[in-house]
Amino acid sequence: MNMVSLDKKKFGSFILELSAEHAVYAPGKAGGKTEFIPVESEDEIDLKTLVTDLSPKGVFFPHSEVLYEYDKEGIRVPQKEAGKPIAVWGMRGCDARSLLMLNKVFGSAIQMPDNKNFQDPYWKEKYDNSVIFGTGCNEPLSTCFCNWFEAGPHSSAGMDVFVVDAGNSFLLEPVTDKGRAVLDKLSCFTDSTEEDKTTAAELASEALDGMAEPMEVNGLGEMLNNKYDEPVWDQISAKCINCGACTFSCPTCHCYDIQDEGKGSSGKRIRIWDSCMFPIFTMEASGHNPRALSSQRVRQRVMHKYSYFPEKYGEFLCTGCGRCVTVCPVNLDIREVLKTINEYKKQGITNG
Amino acid sequence: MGNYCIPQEMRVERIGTEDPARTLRTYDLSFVNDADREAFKYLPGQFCELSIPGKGESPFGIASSPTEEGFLRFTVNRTGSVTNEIHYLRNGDLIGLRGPLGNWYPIEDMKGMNVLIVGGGFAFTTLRSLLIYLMGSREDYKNITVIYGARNPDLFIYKDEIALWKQRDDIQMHLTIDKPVDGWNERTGFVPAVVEEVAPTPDNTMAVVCGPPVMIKYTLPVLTKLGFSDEMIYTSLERRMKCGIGKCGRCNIGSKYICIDGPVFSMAELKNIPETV
Amino acid sequence: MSEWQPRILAILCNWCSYAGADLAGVSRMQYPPSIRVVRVPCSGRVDPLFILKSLQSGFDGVLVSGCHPGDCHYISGNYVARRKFAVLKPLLEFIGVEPGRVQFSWISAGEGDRFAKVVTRITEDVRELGPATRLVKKL
Amino acid sequence: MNTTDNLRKTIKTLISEKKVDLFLGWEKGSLPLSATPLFVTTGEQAERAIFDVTCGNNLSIYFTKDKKQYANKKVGIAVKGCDARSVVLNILEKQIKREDVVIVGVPCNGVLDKKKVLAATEGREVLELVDNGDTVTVKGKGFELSLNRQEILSSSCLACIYPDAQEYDFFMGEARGEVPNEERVKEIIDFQNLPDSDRWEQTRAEYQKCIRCYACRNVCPSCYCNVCFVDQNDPKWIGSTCEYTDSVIFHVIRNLHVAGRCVECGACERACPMDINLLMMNRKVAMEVKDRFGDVAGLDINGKPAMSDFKEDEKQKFIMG
Repeated sequence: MNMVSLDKKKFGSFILELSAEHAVYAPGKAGGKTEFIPVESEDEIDLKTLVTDLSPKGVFFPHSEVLYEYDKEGIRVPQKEAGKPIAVWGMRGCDARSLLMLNKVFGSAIQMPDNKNFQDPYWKEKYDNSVIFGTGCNEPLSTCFCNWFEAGPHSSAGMDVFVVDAGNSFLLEPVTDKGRAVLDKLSCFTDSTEEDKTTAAELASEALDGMAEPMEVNGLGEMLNNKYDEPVWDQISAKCINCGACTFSCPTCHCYDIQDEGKGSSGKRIRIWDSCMFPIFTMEASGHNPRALSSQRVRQRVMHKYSYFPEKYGEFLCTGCGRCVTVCPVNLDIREVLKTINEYKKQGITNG
Repeated sequence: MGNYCIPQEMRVERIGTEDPARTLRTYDLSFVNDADREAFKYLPGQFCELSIPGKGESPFGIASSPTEEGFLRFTVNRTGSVTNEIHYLRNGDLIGLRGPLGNWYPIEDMKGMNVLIVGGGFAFTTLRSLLIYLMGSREDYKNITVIYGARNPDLFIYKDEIALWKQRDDIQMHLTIDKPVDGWNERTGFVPAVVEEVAPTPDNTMAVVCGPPVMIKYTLPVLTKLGFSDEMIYTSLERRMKCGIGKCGRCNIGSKYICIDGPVFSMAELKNIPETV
Repeated sequence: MSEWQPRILAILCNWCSYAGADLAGVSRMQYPPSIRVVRVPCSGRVDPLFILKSLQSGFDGVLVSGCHPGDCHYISGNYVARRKFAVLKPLLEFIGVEPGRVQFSWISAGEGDRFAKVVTRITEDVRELGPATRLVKKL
Repeated sequence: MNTTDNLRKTIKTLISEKKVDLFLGWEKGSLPLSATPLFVTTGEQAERAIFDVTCGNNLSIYFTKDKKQYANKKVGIAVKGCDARSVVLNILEKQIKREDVVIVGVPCNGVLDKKKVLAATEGREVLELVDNGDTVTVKGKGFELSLNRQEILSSSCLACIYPDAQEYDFFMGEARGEVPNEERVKEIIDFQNLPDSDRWEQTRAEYQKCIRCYACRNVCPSCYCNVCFVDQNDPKWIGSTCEYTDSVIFHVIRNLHVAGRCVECGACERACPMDINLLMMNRKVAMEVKDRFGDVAGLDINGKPAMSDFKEDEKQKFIMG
């Protein structure tokens, strides 16, 4: 099965059909903000918004997730009923790629020191059976910089089905076998025409052309490592007030805290999003804090995204979605940060 | 172990108090389930997360050696909410444990070599594990030198065992405290100075350093100065580890996570990692 | 079926209100068995967090009581407390917590009868409101 | 001479005469809707300073960030009315010394709220903004709109009665004086007149949105405790999940901690990634503080923050008789 066409008039019935066997998530309004919410009908879906205010990472890595429950009897992992697999509609290229990155952390087997492999069961339970319908962006925003990272507004990496919004219809193209299988079971499509394919290709190249010139990111990690001890970090972080809004809105930030919540002898152990921007994040019980200064924490965030993570997993921990750029209350633009460091001439002064 | 997020149950078998102020206590834990005991294989240097429902988890180095069977030993300094709660435990109480986590001291490489162990304060836990392990097959190793410093005589842990080790002629024990105290017959002075004075020649010698960050920071250069090569110096780092499985991000330094890539690092590795000590 | 008995947390200052409660007991005065008492050194010690936390953990009402103005054992503790409560009470009502749930009073060591009256009144108020639901955390 | 030119000149003079080591101002940001803080140490940098509708940041936050970073430094700061009150509060609370700061007031006609601009453009991205005073022109791909300034102002500005710095060393232009603002409490009174069950439902719906990122606390110039009560773990006062009672309690207590100290600059609301109407509670508290104790946060440099003060004969009707 190749590219198929879905008339927008039939979008409602498509969603209904999809939700028969899937728990469907799509961008929608929740309290004034756009985020990925469970939907049951077409009306709840926001097809206009490009970059949702909250990233879809929460669908697979929720803000708070129960690891286990405990009481006098002992410990139990909450046994959920085997629910429907997750289907996500309308995930943009940046967000779909963020799932690939998170999957490297949570989904892929991490070799523990005792040679046993560990994969995060909570992530896998949701991600492994999911099917991602991604949508190409025809008019990227000025804050978008996905073209920095071997991807673009019409990248289909991380998606199972790639969707192009062609005005009156959606053009759906299976990317993975899983996507193909899901499409095969649905019925509201018509075959695509040659014209559709041309349209899709045109939209893709127009979208890419509309974006600003990317910064060269080859060797970025090495460049950052080189300037690790330079005072440029103080200059950059002077503005930052460590509010953490960037980390919470980021689709790839995945640091978390583990906390117990309960009453008396029963309760739950929960993992909760946390942020490297907070001084308490690394504070040890002894009172020693290895990253006590704001500049150290800003450096950690930048280094983790563009140097450490690539070193460990082979790709940048940034998709160029631009959420942190939009949300920052002091307009500390990550693109400017990288450019500033890049242009900074090493002075050979070490402050460590 | 299938899910590394889930603790197994342990029973408190013996509680020892290490210092007069009773802030340092040593706990021997036994396995509640036989299957857990069978599965639990560890080496000196590894750590565990001790878990108290309702309070949380904290990482502790394993102080017992795999050669001592049937129990795991941890020494707990009372500083925060979890350690406070651990100090309330009585014999027979249950406690959660996740582990063993992290890597271990290079015991295989130590065979046929002299070993220098440098420790400070209550970070001597995993070093005790190492020492007991080495003594379990003493003939595999050459000279063993131990330099152990504490702020004052009360703050040494495992005092009874130290007394026994001092009597042995196959271990050179050097104890030191920061400032002179009446009745103290051992050395006084900071660890780095003592290392400079009594460390064996670097030839065929492996050095293992574990202690508070400031001690590590000043001891490593001394070893280098004495001629120890970077590959021959190992140290155990400390960060606030939470998940223990390389995900939660707290113990991230450089591209490493201390909980899975460490806590034991050679000096050669540390040179490529920023922000270590 | 017997009448529903609310659970009310009474935070009493050590020097006046707690002694007042004591006097009420010693004098065998009758008041509803609805309160659980926490003794604090001074009403100034009462952090608004204590009050919210009690509501969250399921208390149907909270009573905070200290020395009469001018009688504070620590000279000015209850004056500072009064400012705190003067802001807390309208704010709680503003967000929609029923007015009767959280109440404040001054009771001296000699006012056992007043203590009994205050407890009776807050119990009636809370009983009228029924079991607390808002701000109660469901586990 | 307009405000921006005046401001640049003043900063340059302060720097060249060594009256200050550092000046905190605003410059044009990378996005059209937000200016960004500017740290001036040279006359050249002073040329980048601006003041317009995008300069929402309350720069006094930098006095309490990384404690004591400006110790032994003379710091100049550009302030709007609300920011000046924050600076005064910092002085009253001994975070900085009056003699170490040079306060430069700017005449403020309110700053924008990004989400209101976005609502006005129906979600279309703004690529350029021009502040014309009474109107603001925004341009984007294929559209240009002239917006009424009032329409896009931050809600904190709409409720503002002290647009000018009350404590300053220099003032850039004409002070507007105290603005009688009758609309100020309307929203609050309206809300107050609802039955309590409705109020609770609205509160719950509003705070259910909270994702507990603490951006509101972290951008707040009045929130600078070393360890915030939500971060304390022994005792762990409140849970960290998005459970709404925890969120409501967090915000109520945070409000009480800044009672009599909140200058209503709106930084929290503008920083909130979830668009929670945070200021509503703050303004209610400010109203109570004003009515009961006659105090307005940060207005009087010789005063005392309301909650650390008292009078013996205050109204106490709320106490059970």
